[in-house]
Amino acid sequence: MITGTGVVKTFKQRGKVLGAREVRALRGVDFTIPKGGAASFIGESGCGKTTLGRIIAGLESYDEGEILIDGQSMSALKPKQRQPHFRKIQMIHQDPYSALNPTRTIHQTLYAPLSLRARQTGRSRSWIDERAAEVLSLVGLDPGTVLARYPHQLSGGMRQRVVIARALTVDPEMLVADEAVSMIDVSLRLGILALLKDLRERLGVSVLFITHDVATARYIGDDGELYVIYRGQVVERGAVDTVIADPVHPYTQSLLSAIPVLHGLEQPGEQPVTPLESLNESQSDEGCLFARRCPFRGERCTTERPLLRLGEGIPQEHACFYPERRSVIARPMSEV
Amino acid sequence: MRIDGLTVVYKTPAGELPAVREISLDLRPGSITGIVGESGSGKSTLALSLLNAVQPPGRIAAGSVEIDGLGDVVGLRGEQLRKARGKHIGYVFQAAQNSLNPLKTVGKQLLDLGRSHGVDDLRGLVREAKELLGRMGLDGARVLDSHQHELSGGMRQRVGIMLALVLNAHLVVLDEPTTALDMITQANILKIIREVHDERGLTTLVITHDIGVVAEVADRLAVMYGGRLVEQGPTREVLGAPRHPYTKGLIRAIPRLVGDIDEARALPGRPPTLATVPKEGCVFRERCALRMDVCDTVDPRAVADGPRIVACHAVEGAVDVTVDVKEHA
Amino acid sequence: MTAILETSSTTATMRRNFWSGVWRVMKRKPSRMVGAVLMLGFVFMGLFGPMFYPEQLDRDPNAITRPPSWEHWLGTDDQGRDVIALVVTGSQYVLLAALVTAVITVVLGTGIGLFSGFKRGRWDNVLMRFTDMKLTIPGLPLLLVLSTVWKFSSAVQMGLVLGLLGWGGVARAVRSQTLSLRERGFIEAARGLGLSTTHIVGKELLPSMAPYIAMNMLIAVTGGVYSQVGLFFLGVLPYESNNWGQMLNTAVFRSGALTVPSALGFLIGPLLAILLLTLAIVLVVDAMDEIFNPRLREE
Amino acid sequence: ACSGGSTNNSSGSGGGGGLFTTIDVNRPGIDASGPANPWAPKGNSFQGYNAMKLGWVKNHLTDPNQFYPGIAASWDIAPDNSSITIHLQPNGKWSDGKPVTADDVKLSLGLAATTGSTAFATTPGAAGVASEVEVVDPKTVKVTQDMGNPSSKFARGIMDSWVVPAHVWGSLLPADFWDKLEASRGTGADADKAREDILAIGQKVLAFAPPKDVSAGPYTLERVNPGEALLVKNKNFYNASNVAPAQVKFLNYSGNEQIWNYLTAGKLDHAGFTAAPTDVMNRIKNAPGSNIIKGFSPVAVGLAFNQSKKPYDNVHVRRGLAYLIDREQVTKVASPEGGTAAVTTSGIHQKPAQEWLGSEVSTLEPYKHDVAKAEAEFKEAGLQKKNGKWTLADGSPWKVSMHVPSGFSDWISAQENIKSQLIENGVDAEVITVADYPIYLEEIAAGKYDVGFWLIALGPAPYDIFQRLYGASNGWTNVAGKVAHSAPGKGGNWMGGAEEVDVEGAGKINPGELTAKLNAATPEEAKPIMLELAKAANQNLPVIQLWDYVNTQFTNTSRFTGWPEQDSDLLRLPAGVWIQLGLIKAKQ
Amino acid sequence: MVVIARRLAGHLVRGIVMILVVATISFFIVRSIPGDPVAANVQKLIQQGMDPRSAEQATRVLYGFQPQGTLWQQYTDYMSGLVRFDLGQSVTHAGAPVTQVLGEAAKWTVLPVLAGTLLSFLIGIIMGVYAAIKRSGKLGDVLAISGSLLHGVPQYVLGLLLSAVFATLIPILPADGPVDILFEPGFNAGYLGSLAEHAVLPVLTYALAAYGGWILAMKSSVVTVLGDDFILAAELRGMKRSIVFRYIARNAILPLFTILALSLGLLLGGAVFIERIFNYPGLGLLLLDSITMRDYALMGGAFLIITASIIVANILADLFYSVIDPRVRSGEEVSA
Ligand SMILES: Nc1ncnc2c1ncn2[C@@H]1O[C@H](COP(=O)(O)OP(=O)(O)OP(=O)(O)O)[C@@H](O)[C@H]1O
Ligand SMILES: Nc1ncnc2c1ncn2[C@@H]1O[C@H](COP(=O)(O)OP(=O)(O)OP(=O)(O)O)[C@@H](O)[C@H]1O
Ligand SMILES: [Mg+2]
Ligand SMILES: [Mg+2]
Repeated sequence: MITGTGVVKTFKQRGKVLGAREVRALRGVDFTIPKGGAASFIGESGCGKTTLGRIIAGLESYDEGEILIDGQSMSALKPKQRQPHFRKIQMIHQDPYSALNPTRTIHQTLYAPLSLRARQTGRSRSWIDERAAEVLSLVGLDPGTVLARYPHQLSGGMRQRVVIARALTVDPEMLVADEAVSMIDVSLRLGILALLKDLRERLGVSVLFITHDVATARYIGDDGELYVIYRGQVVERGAVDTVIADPVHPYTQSLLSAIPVLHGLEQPGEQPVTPLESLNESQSDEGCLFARRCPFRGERCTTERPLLRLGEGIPQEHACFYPERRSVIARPMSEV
Repeated sequence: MRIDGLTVVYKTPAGELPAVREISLDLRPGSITGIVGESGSGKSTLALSLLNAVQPPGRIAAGSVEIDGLGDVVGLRGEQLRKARGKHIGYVFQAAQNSLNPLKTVGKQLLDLGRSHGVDDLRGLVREAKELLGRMGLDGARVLDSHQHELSGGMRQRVGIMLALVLNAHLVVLDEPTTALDMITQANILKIIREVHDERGLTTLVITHDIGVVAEVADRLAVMYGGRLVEQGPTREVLGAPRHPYTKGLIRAIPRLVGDIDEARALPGRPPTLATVPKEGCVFRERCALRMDVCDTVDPRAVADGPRIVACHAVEGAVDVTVDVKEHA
Repeated sequence: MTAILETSSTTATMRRNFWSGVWRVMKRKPSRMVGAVLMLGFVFMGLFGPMFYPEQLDRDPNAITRPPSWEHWLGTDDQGRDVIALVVTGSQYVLLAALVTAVITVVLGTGIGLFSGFKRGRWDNVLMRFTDMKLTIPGLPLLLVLSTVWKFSSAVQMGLVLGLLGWGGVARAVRSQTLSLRERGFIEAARGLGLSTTHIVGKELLPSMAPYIAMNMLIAVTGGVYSQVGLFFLGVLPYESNNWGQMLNTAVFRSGALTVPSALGFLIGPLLAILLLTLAIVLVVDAMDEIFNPRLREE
Repeated sequence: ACSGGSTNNSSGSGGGGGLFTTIDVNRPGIDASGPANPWAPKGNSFQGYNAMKLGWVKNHLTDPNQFYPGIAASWDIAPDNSSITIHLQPNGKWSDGKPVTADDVKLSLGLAATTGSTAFATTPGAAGVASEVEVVDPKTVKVTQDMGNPSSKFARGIMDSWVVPAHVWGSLLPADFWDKLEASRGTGADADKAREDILAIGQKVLAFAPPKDVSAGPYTLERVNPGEALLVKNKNFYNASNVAPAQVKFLNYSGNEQIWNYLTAGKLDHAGFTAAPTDVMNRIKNAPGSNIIKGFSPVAVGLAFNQSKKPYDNVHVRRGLAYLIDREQVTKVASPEGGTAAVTTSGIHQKPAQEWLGSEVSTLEPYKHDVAKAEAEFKEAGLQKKNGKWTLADGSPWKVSMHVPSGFSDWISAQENIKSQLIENGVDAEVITVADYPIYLEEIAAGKYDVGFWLIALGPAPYDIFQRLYGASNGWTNVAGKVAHSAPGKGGNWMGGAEEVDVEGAGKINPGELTAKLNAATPEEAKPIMLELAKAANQNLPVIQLWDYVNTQFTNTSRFTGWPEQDSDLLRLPAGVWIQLGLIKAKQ
Repeated sequence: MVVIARRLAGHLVRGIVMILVVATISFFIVRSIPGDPVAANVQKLIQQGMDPRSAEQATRVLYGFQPQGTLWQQYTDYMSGLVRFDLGQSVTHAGAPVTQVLGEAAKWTVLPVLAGTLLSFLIGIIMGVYAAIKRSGKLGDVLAISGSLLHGVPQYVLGLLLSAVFATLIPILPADGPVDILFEPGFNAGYLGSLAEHAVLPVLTYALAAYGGWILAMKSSVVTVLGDDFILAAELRGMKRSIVFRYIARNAILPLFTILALSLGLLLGGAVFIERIFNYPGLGLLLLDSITMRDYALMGGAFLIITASIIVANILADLFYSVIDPRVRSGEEVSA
């Protein structure tokens, strides 16, 4: 289990000489991902999803807050000591091509972490080969044909599976999949999603899914939680299906309204929400971060920052002063 | 616009390979046609060949692209071709993000465009551009004064659309107009495309790999696979009742917001690349559940059934009202 | 087990494929073949050339700075020695120094670039400021000034100094390569998997940059040759054995090669050697460019 | 007493007009911003053209005190060298029309004292120093020598001085200058202070830039650019009517190869001595109008040994090498035109040697190239020959390691040739070039080299000739007429010679002391000493004299005539002197 | 504007620091040079016929221009002089200020370097465009290879070859200094003609040596720009060929301007060979001379000015770049 409380991350872009620009990527994010559970982060581009994912995977530092892995506080540890903990959390990159070293065969790619592991646990070389074949089979690849190949000889989907297999070599407790399917062909996407789901169910690996496509988030596991992030802040959080079906935050609603309707199959939602203006990074940080774009903003919104909370009889946590359920998503024709 | 038997080949070390093969497609005036296909299926190549702009080492090997009031684009050369571009056919680039000269303001590029097409009333052109931009929810004056890097992705895309339309082109080709944009911006752009299309009575071709996008905006939908058009028809009909096994598989593979998760299925196998597209027979047979012996050797003909056209041996047999679509070598 | 066997056999095939790819690239343009042959020629000349001549070259006090003839294809020098023999025997010093230069340039440049790009932070800052400064200070004038302090008494020392002065560019380039590779998922993944830095640098980073480094090395060889020949030519360096730069110097400033055409052969000898070496390296680099181009490997 | 040589008084047109092109080979790089100051090292004052001396030193074999008239029309030297009385050109004028006066001369001699000059040295007890400069009348100056430590070169020291106009340069010398100068030759704090002051004035003199070139010479400076200088005829020059060329163009000297180019193209009317390889020389000879004048040059080059190092401490080794090296061949390869192989090794240039030693020359061992003798000497020295290679007595390898400053082309060629000769005869050898001359000098003086080249026989004064062999480099110092010797390897004694040497036919002599004696000796007194020293040099061989330089002057007859004859005593003087003496005429 | 000013300030600070550092380095290198210039001068005078003692005195006067005091004192004097643009006095020039001597020489370096660079730049970029357009044909190959070769061959080889051909074999061009003295300096045909005639060979050598670099740089720049989407986009909008060409040219040349400024700086340093071969009395030759003459102050000054010119060129290049590139102008980071 991994939990984070009040995680803050600010990027300082080093100016040429004088002055530096600050980008507040995360503004105090709380999250909990139980063992074997699933969570999805969704949000617009630049909202901080990747940053949070990288922090969770130990690839990025954070400025404030606390991250606990299986109850162990990471801030309390020295960088070296953190490593074994973070190794339990493996990142699956968006671009499966750059995630694999083009100069190394799949065998070499898998061999390196396995031999490290073999050394640590005192296992033999043959174990390495067995295990390499095993993880490949786990992700649905035929070890015989794949092992000797170079990444460029594989399709996007296969590469992504290899990436997942590589992550599995260290027996992770959690996979962080950052836009893991967005660069994969439409017809193959579902295969990867199914694989992640399958790994969850079979190996008990928890999955953190980062995407801007809500629909795919749903496929990792409907028992998971959905975190809607807006400008570095979680604005809505709840069970996937609840949030999709009954979003209460206007931002969540506009995200869901933006999903194209499959006109032959679906009927558009009744109350679509369109934000008033597009995202502008430099706008003020006062009040609700979404206020300027929110068609429903009230007085409070511009002066006071709403915090994530439960209440008003709404099953999910939300950060909105005026939460209201709206039916925004398209419904299948058959249901109508 | 009528595309007829269009074949485009790329020269590779393994010889000339077709990226687009014998495609025939009618774009009805005033309609939005959407073409979907996976990466490498030849969408961009097709789009470029509509302007006779296939880049070397590619070339149009056969076929014609007839445009009302212009004739066969494939036959056009030099100045004629240049004038046709922009004035008759507006093109919105796949990576519209980068379709602007980084060193010049949008306004200057607009003037360049006007001069290129002999527009005398440059003021009028600017006015028109501002209007268009305003129509798309932007502050025209500010945008014209900006450099590319001062605009966000969505704004650039809108500028791209403006530049495609400002010379009153009636035929607009949009190649992946929303890729690399986030959901909300995408929704906005799609809305704009729809609205502008309606207002100006355009004939629009939208090319994308995302069925959702097509479903949202297009009246007609054409599905490409391995350089071939495997199915086309009115969007709602095709989505509601796909006939080609690929179309079916594709629709089934789309994750949905509601309904049973387990109904969704990935297509087996993987899409072909230029080198692995079968030379003869059905291009989809490797991944097809309905594969028959004939699929290995005979290219399925595109068979029309009312507004719908499908190229599949399996479907051919099932549908009896068949009308031959013109075949070109 | 089988996997391993298969792997090694397929790696062998891959390697064969690589070499056949190399062959294909070379064949595509005959000029590249010329380059490779020239290159081998120079290597051979540096290694074995001097063996074909007596340690003390034949000289003829009655035939000094003679124009080319059947006997002496490029004429004779100011001691009546055959110019070609001098070029060949002089190549050892030049090429050895150049090799040392190249090795040091590349080792230091790669090492510092890797370290800087990989560690980032303060060390990166310090090293890059230093590198910047090195790059700003013009090499030749610095060498001139240094040549008064330092006795470049052997080829190895010469190479050492040139190498120590020359790694800046490579370091810069390697650093930026490292920075860009770092951003690639596979390096990050390797870190996430807890692989050691040695592994990451040695097995993941370096091989990706190897072709690039190899090309730099070749270019550094030419750089090494030019600087030292240039210094000898200017006459600011003492010398013990003959080498191309000293030949140029003698030809121009002592034998009047720019005054009397009869001594021109003496000048042309080393000039030709440098020209051919440049040509060889240009052509080989041109070929390498394509050999290591990932697009080519895609096929 | 001597009196001035005759000037060519044949008045008349002088065949005037024309551009005379020449090059100053002694000074690389014409500096466009250099002042017209004869003392400034990069100044644009050209000896004989716009810079004048009292007289012009003749290239005499033995007598240092012979001059052509310059600012001085004639001069009387006291028989005991105690004074010189100078009579200025009666109608000598500066280019601005003012007459050249005795005051100008006195000021100039003072200026000379500040910048370092033989006759006005500020070191206590220096030899041949003037004690007084006296203006006798506006056209006469008398200079008296301090006879405490006289030198036979005193007159030369005076006559070989620049003269500049007092009305331009006068402000440089303070009123009490002559007292200061006097004081500076003493000892004690006052003298130190005086020397300091004079040094400071000297620097001002060196850096002084006259606002305009005021010259008493045949030319004045018109303009300079970094490559060239242009001089135009001075109408007020005393012998102006006999000066032919209307303009003189000075080219920039940046290397011999460039002069060769000019010469082969026939561009230069005159160029001073420039070493050239045979091929180049042949081309130069073939250039239209090319005229090469050769004459005496009081310099020779020797292969010097560091006798502190084995085996060079052994005279037989040195002799063996002398036999082994074929000097003819060396000269042919290294300096075929600029030198003649030394007939023997005597420390004196062959020509003056003949004058000084007469028939005695033939008694010297000629060290003719003879391998057998060489081997015999080596054996005598205890060297061993193993497998055709000579080794040291103890069997350790022997390599003759010669050093040479890079850029000295004839020296390098010579050493390369010697190296080949030695190796061919079983003596391993190498040539090591040294970055440049300053380093060479520093290191050779520090005793770092075994063997190196050393210029010797710098005539014509007898003392100067042997001072190169038996002076500071070999351990002897001569302070205020007192001679002292430092042990080998100490006090600058890098040649490592002993204080006394055994000379066959003369017994044990102290060559340093003998050399010091030459300073004040009359020619008659000098002769026997010269012989003893020549014998010492010949037998003891601190250096092997390789070749005697030949002064080669390049002229061109296409545009001008009247060039000096072969072996003329004008040869080491710049062509400006030839012009001012009225020799040069434009070709009709 | 603020961005540019800020950049300028930053550059100036860094430039000044660099110059001080270089000055320090050159000071200490120069002071540690072996070889006794005093002894050398004495010997030189002796060989010119002066007797040893007066030679010594004359030398002492001359070398009085050498700075006195302890090394540290000399250093502080040097540095404080530097601030006042005083680089000390040249010994070989009898105490003339080093700055004056350098100024005189700089003229003759700048003239051919500037002419050669501009010439090669113009021709190089034109041929570079050709090489890029014809890159798959024979002409492109020839241009590229010849470019690489010229780029690769050291300057002195070119200089010697040109000199051998045009000054030795067919002596039609002078190789002896910058101008014939017979012409009155000024704006008259004779003087300018002579100036031009003398400049032909050095300028040609510079131009040839630099030309290869330009053609390569321009080629790769054009190839990059040609691959940029906006060029294709402009074509697809039916822009005139001339306009498209301008788009290509401007975008391709832009990065070259930086190299242009840099190369101007570097050429100043590399001028040694050409100046030596053609006897052009510029900074390079001055440096060389000062080294053989052991003129410390001059040597240090020449080295410093060559380095400083590169630093200044760097700054100018960057400023120029920020003026012409709107991306930099507005403060956005652009990667080279
Ligand atoms: N290394 C960095 N340096 C500076 N700013 C950064 C850095 N990484 C991210 N940011 C900034 O932090 C913010 C959040 O970025 P992040 O990549 O986490 O967004 P994201 O939600 O993953 O977006 P996307 O959907 O585009 O991937 C952005 O404004 C981004 O510009
Ligand atoms: N310049 C080229 N040379 C060789 N093959 C090419 C070239 N350009 C495209 N192709 C090939 O042609 C086929 C079709 O490419 P195209 O760009 O039209 O596909 P697409 O459907 O637009 O794909 P994407 O969704 O990735 O944009 C692909 O297999 C591609 O590899
Ligand atoms: Mg992201
Ligand atoms: Mg495409």
